[in-house]
Amino acid sequence: MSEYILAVEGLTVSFDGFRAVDDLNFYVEKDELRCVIGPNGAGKTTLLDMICGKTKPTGGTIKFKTFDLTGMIEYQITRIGVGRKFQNPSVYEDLTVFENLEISYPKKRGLMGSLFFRRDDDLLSKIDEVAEQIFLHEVLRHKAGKLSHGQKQWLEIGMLLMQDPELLLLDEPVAGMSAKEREQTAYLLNNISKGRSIVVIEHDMAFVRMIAHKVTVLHQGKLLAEGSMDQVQADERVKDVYLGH
Amino acid sequence: MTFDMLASQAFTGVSIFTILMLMALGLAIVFGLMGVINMAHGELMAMGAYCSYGTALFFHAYLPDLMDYYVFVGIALAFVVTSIFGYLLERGLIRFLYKRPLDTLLATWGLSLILQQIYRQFINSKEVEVPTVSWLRGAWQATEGVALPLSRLFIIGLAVVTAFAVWWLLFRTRWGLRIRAVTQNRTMAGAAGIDTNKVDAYTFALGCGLAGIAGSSFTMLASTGPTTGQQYIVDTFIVVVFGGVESLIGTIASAFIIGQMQSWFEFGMSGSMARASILLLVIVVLFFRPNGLFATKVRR
Amino acid sequence: MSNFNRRDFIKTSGTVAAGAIAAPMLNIRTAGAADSVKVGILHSLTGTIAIAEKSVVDAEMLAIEEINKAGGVMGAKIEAVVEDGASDWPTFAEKARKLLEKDKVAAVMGCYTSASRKAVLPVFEKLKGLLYYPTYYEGLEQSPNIMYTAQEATQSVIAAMEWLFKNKGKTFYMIGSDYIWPRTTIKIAKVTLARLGGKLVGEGYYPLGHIEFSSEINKIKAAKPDVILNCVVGGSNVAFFKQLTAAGITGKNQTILSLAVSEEEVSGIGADNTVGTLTCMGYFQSLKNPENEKFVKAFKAKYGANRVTGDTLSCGYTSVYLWKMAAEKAKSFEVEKVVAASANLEFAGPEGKIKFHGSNHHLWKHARIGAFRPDGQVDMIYESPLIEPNPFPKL
Amino acid sequence: MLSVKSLNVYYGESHVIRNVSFDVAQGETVAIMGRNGMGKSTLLKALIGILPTRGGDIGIAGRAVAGTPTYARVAAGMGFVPQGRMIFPYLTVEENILTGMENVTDKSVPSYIYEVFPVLNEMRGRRGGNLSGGQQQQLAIARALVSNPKILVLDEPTEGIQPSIIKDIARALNRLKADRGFSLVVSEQVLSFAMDVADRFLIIEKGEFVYEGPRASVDQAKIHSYLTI
Amino acid sequence: MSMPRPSASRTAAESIRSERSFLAKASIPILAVLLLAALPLTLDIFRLGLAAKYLSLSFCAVGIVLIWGYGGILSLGQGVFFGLGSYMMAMFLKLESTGADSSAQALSSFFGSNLPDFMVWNSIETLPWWWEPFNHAWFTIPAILILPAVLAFVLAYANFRRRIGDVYFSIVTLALSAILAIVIIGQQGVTGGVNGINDFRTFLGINLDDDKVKVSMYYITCVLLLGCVMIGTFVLRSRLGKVLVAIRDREDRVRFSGYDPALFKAFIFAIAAVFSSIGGAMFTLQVGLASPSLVGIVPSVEMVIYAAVGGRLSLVGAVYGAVLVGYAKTFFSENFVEYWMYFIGGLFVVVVMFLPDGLAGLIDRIRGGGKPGASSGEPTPAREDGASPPPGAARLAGETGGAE
Repeated sequence: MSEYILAVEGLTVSFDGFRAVDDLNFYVEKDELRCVIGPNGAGKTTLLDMICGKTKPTGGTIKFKTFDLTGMIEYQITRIGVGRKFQNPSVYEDLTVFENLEISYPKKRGLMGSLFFRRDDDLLSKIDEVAEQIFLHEVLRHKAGKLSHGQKQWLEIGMLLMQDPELLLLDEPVAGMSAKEREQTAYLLNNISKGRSIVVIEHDMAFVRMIAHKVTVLHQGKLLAEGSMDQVQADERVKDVYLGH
Repeated sequence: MTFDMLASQAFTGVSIFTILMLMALGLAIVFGLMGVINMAHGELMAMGAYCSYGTALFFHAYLPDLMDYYVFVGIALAFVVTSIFGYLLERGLIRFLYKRPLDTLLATWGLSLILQQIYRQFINSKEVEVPTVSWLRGAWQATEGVALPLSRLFIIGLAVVTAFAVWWLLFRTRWGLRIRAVTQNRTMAGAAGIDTNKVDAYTFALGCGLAGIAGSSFTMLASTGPTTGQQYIVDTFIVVVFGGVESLIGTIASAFIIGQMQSWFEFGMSGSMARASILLLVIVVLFFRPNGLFATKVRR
Repeated sequence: MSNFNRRDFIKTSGTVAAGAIAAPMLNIRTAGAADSVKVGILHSLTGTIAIAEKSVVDAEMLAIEEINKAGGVMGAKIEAVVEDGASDWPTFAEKARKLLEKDKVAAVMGCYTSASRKAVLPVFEKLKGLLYYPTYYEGLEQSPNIMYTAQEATQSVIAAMEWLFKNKGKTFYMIGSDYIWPRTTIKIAKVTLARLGGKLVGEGYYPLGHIEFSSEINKIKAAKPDVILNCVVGGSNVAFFKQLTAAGITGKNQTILSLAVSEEEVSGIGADNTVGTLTCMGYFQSLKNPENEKFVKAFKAKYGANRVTGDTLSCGYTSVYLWKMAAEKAKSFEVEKVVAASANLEFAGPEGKIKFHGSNHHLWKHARIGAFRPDGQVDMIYESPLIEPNPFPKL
Repeated sequence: MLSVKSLNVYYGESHVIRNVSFDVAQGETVAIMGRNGMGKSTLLKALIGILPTRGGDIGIAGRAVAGTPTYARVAAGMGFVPQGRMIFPYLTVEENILTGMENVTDKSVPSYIYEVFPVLNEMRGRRGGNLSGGQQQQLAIARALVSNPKILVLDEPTEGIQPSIIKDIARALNRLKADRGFSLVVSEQVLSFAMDVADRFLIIEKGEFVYEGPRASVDQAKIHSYLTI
Repeated sequence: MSMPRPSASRTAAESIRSERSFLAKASIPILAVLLLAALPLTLDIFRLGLAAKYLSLSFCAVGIVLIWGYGGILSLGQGVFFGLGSYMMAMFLKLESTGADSSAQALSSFFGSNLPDFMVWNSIETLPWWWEPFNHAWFTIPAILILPAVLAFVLAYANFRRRIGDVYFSIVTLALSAILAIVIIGQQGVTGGVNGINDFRTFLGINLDDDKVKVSMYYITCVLLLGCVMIGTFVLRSRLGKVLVAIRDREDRVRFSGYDPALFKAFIFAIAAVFSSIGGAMFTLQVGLASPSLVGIVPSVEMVIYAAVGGRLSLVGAVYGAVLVGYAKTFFSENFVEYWMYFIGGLFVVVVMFLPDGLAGLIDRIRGGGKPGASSGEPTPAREDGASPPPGAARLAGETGGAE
C-alpha cells in the first residue's frame, strides 16, 4: 500500500498522572476510511484532540504528510489540511448555513484578506457543491441554530469539506441521527473519502460496518486490536472489554 | 539593613498580607465561586466600617463602661448587616443576572454610586472617626528595635480566624457542601435536591458579610468615608484574579505574594511607583499563567 | 470680542432654527431679577474630593445668608447658584462655563484642588469671569481673573520650616501625597532647609487615597528624624496617623507638623491620633477675636454644634465678604472694576486682619502654628506677622 | 406514583414534547425507548424541572409539581440520574453522595449504598472527576438513591459504558428496587438493558409516544426497528 | 438520495441577498442629520460644546461595541487609549502654546524658561526626548492614530495568544488603566501630574477659544465620529466581522476553521483603541485639557456603560448612549445637585435589568420583535448574552472532568 498520511508514534498524554493515551502507535493510509472504537475513557477523543492540536501530548510524535504536528497550533494544523469535527456538533448558531460554510472557505483567512473579502463565483459554486453534498441546499438561508441535530452534524462536516482537507477527523458523526440520516451520512462519508483520508470515532457498530475500511480498537489509552471489522469482532479481547458476549 | 529593620519589614509584609486576604476572601466567594463581578464590594466594606462607627457611637452614648469591647460587637454587627444587605441584593438584583456575568459588573457599579451617595447624604459627607479601643492602641515591643502595632496584630489574628472559619464552613459543613455543589453545577445540584435559590442567596450573603468584617476591622488602620470603598476595590480584584478565581487557596497565596511585594517595593521606591510596578508584575504573571497563579488544572 | 461672535452665531442659527424642536438641552435659567445678583458656588459635592469641599460650600452659603440678611450687596440680594464639580476636572471646566455663560454670575466661589483650578482657569480668563479660590495651594500662579484668598505655599511652609528648625530640630523626614501641592511644598521646604543648614533624612510620596503606610513608617523609624513634615492630604491622613499611632509614633514622642491637617480633618482622623502633633495654617477655630467668635457661633448655629470650622472654611467665608467689599468699593459688579478695587483691600475676618496685595491677587496672611488638643482643637503656639504673598518665589 | 398529563415542552419555537401523558405505578419500571433527538432526555428533564413545561400536569406520589423548582420535586420523592452522570468533579465520592441527602435526617451515607456499590466504598475519598465512566454512573445512582425516592428517573444510564458494567448496573438496580420498593423510569437505547429491568415499554418518536407494551408481550423486533437502522 | 438539483449557484447567490430593514439602513443617515444639522441649529454654543464633549467620549463607546458586543471582550481599559490620544494632542498643543502670552506661561517666562509651566516648577531643565517629536503636527497626528493601535495590538495579541480568559483580560485592562493613571500622576514633572496638561489656546495657529472654531471643531468631531461608525459597520459586515461573531460564540471551532482568533481579537481591539484615541484627541482640542481623571478606572467603566445604555450590539446606539448618559449627568447635576448620583446609579441598574440590549434593543422591541442589533445596520444579530461565560462556566456547564 501507499505511504502513511498520518503516523502517530509513541504518543502519550497524562492528566494529573493519569495516562489517557499511553504510548500509542497509529497509522492511517492515504484515502483510507478508518474507524476508531473503544469503551468510554479509552482515549479516542483525546487522540483526535492531540492530532488537531487541541491537547498537547506529553510525549511521542504525530506526523502528517511531512509535517510534525506536535509543535504546531490549531489553525496552522487546519491550514495544512487537517479538519476536525467535534462530538457535539459545533456550528455558529448565530450565522446562517451559508455564512457557516462561507467562513470555512479556506481562502483569505488572514486579517486584511478577510476584511476586504469579496464573494466570487468560485466561492458560490463551492458552497453550492458542498451544500448539496450535505443535503442542506434548501436551508442555506436558515440560521444554523434552527437546524435539527442531524442537520447540524452535516453542516459541520460541510464546513470541513469547504476546507478541502486531506485528513478528516470525525468524532461521533451520526450521534442523534435517524436511521435514514445515518444511511445518508454513510453515503456521504463513502463519497467524500475518495481522495482523502478519514478517521471516524463511532459507537454504532452497524454504522461502522457500513463505512470502515479498517477498525482500530482502543482500550485504556492503548491499542487493543486493529484490522477489518470481522477480524476485530472476532477478537476475544475486544469482546471482553467492549462488545460483550 | 539591620535585623530590626528586616524584622519590622517582614512583619509589615505579613500585615499587608492579612489585610489583602481579608479584603479578598469575600470577593473570592462572590466573584470566584459565583462569577458575580461585584463592583460594589468596596462599598460593602464601607458599610461594615460604618457599622463599626455606629456601634462606637452607641457604646459611647449608652454603654461607656463597655467601650473597650465595642470592637467585637462592631465586627459582628458589620457581618450581620452586610450579609443581610447582600441577601436582599441577591434576591432583588443579582439572581436575575447569573447568566450575564459582565452585566453584574455594570449593575453593581451603578449600585456602588448609589451607596456612596447614601453614605454621603445620610451619614456624613466627611470621613467619620471610628475610635480604636484603648487596648489596641500602641505597639508590642517585641525586641528593643521591633515594635509590632497591636491593631495590626489584631487584624492578623482576625484574618486567620476568618480564613479558618471560611475554610471550615466550606469544607466541613453541610452548608459548605451545598455551596460547593451549587457553584460546580447549579443544575445538577438542584436535581440532587439542593435548594439552589437559597444556597445562591446565602453564598452571596456570606461573601458580602466577609466584606463587612474586613471593612469593620480596617477602621483601625484607615479612613471611613463615602468613597472609602473605592480605595479597596482594585486591590481586591487584583488579589482574587492573580490567585486564580476559582481557588480559595489561590486567593490566600496571592494575597501573601502581593502583600510581600508591596511591603518590599514600597521600602525600595516611592509608593506610587511601587503600586504601578506591582500592577505591572501582575499583568506579566497573568501573561505566563493566563488563569491565575493557582488555577486548578482541569482535564479537558 | 468673542462674546460678540457668540451672540452673532446664536442669532443666526436661532433664525434658521426658528420653531425648531424645543430641545431639552436648552435649559436656560431665567435671568435674576434686578434686585438680585448671582454668585456661583463651584465645588465637588460628589466624588473623592467632596469629603473636603462640601463644608466649604457650607461656609460660603453662611456668608451669603449673612450678607443677604444685612441687606445684600448694594441693595441686591445674592442668589447662589450651586454646581457640582464631581471631583472631575473636565466637569469643573464644564460647570464653570455654564455658570459664566448661562447663569451670568458676577463671581464664583469655588475649587479646592489645584487641578480643578487649573481646569477652570482658561474658562475664567476667556469669559472674563471672576473666581475666588479659598484653598491654600502651591502658588506659582497669578491669573487676572482669580483672587487667591488662602495661603500660597511660601506663606506657610517657609515660616513653618524656620520655626521648626529653630525650636524642634535639624533633621527632617518629609512625606506627601503624590501630586503638585505636596511636591511643590516639599520642594520649597527642602530649599529652605538647605538654606538653614538642616538635613533631609528621607522623603516619600504616595498616591492619593493610599491607605498602607507601614513600610514608610518603618523607614521613618530607621531614619530617626527630629521632625516629620507631613504633606499627606485627604483620607490618606487618617490611615497615616492611625498607623503612626499604632506604631508608637505620636505627638508625645515625635515632632510631626502637618500642612494639610486642620480641625476638620481631625474629626475624621480621631483626636486621639493627632493629639500633640503640630499644624501650620492661617486660621484655627480657637482663634480669639470677635469676628471669629461670631463666625464659629453662626456656623454651629446653622449646621450643628458638633461641626467644626477650619482654614479653608474660613477662607471660603471670607471670600464672599471680600467680593462684597470690592464690589461696593467699585460700585459695580463688573469683573474688571471689582478686581481693580480689590487691590490693597483690607478686611477683618475670622483670621484677624488681612489685606489684599497691591498687585498679585493674593492676601497678606499670618502663618500660625499650633498643637492639636485632645478635643481636636488647636492651641496656637506661634503666630507670624503678616507675610507678604510671593506666588513666584526665587528659590 | 408518577402521573403525567398532556405535557408540552418547547425549545424556543420548536415543539419538542407534544402532549405526552403516562402513568407509572408503585414499584413499576417503565423504559422509555427512542433514538437520540426524539425527546427522551427532554421529557425526563421536564419531569425533574430542569426544563420548563408549557401546560400539562406532573404528579409525584399525588403531589402536583408542575412549575415547581427542581429541588422541590426531589423533596416530593423523585430521584434523578442525568444523562452523562453529571457528578460534581471536585467533590469527593462521599461528598457527592451527601449532596443527595437534603431531605433525609441521616447525616452519613447509609451503609446499603456501599454494599450495593462496593467500588464507591473503596473510592469514597477520591474526587468524583477521577472516577471512570462506569464508576461515575454508580455514583450518580447512589446520589439519587440516598434521597429515598419514591420514583427514580434514569436518563440513558448505559450511554458510553462498557457492556460488562451495564450488566452490573442492571443487577444492582433490580436488587435495589426489590429491597426499597421505588418505581423506576429509564430512558434507553440499549434494548438488552431495558429488557433486563423494565416491566413496560414506551417508545417515543418526535416528541410523542408511538408504542406501548408490557415486557411479557413486547415485540422486540418492532422496538428494534425504532431504535436502529 | 433523492435530492432536488437546483441550477448551480442560484440558491447560494440568493441566500446572500440583504434583508436589512429600513431602520437598519437609515440609522447612519439619521444620526448624521441629527449631529450635523439638528443639534447645531437648536443648541447654543455652550450646549453644543457639551455635546462635543459627549461625542468625543462616544468614540470609545463605538469601539466598545466592536470589542464587547461583537468580539466578546470586555475592556475596562479604554480610558488608557482615550488618555493616550488626549495626552499626545495635549503635548502638541502645550508645546505650541509654550512661550505664548498667557497667565500660566507667565510662570515659565518668570523663570526665563521656554518649557511648559509644569516642567518649570518641577525643575525639569530640558525637554524630555520623547516630548521633542510632539513639536510637530506631522508626527503628532499619525502618532495619535498609530501608537495606541500598536500598543493595543501587541498587548491583546500577546494575551489572547496565551488564551487568557475573558474575565482575566478585563482585569488586565483594569490594571492597565490604574497603572497609567498612577504613572501620569507620579511623574508629574513630565506629565503634568494630577493637574493634567492644560491652558493651551491655539492649534496650528488657530485660536481654539474662538466660537467659530469651536463650531468647526464640533463638525470635525461629528464627521470623524460618523467615519468611525462607518468603518465599524464595514468591519462588521465583512467576512472579518462574521469571523468575529463566530469567535465570540465558538472560539474553538474557529481555530479549526483555520483562523487565528488571537489575531482577529487583537485587530478589533486595536481598532477600538484607535477610535478611543481619536476621541481623546478631539476631547482635548475642545475641552482644553488632558487629565488623568479620564485615564483611570472610573472613566473606563463609564465608557462601557455608555455602550451598554446605547445597546452593546449597535454602533449607532453607542453614540446615543454616550450622549444620553453625558446629558443625563449634566441635566441631573444642574437640577438636582444633591440627588444626581442616585439617578445615574439607578440608570445603570435599570438598563442592565430591563434593557439588556440598551436603547437599540428597546427600539427593536417597540418595532415588534425585530432582530437585536438591526437598528444599527449590523448584519449579524447575536444571542442575548453576548457576554463571556463566568469563570466557573466550564464547570457550571456540567463538564464532568471525568473519563472521556
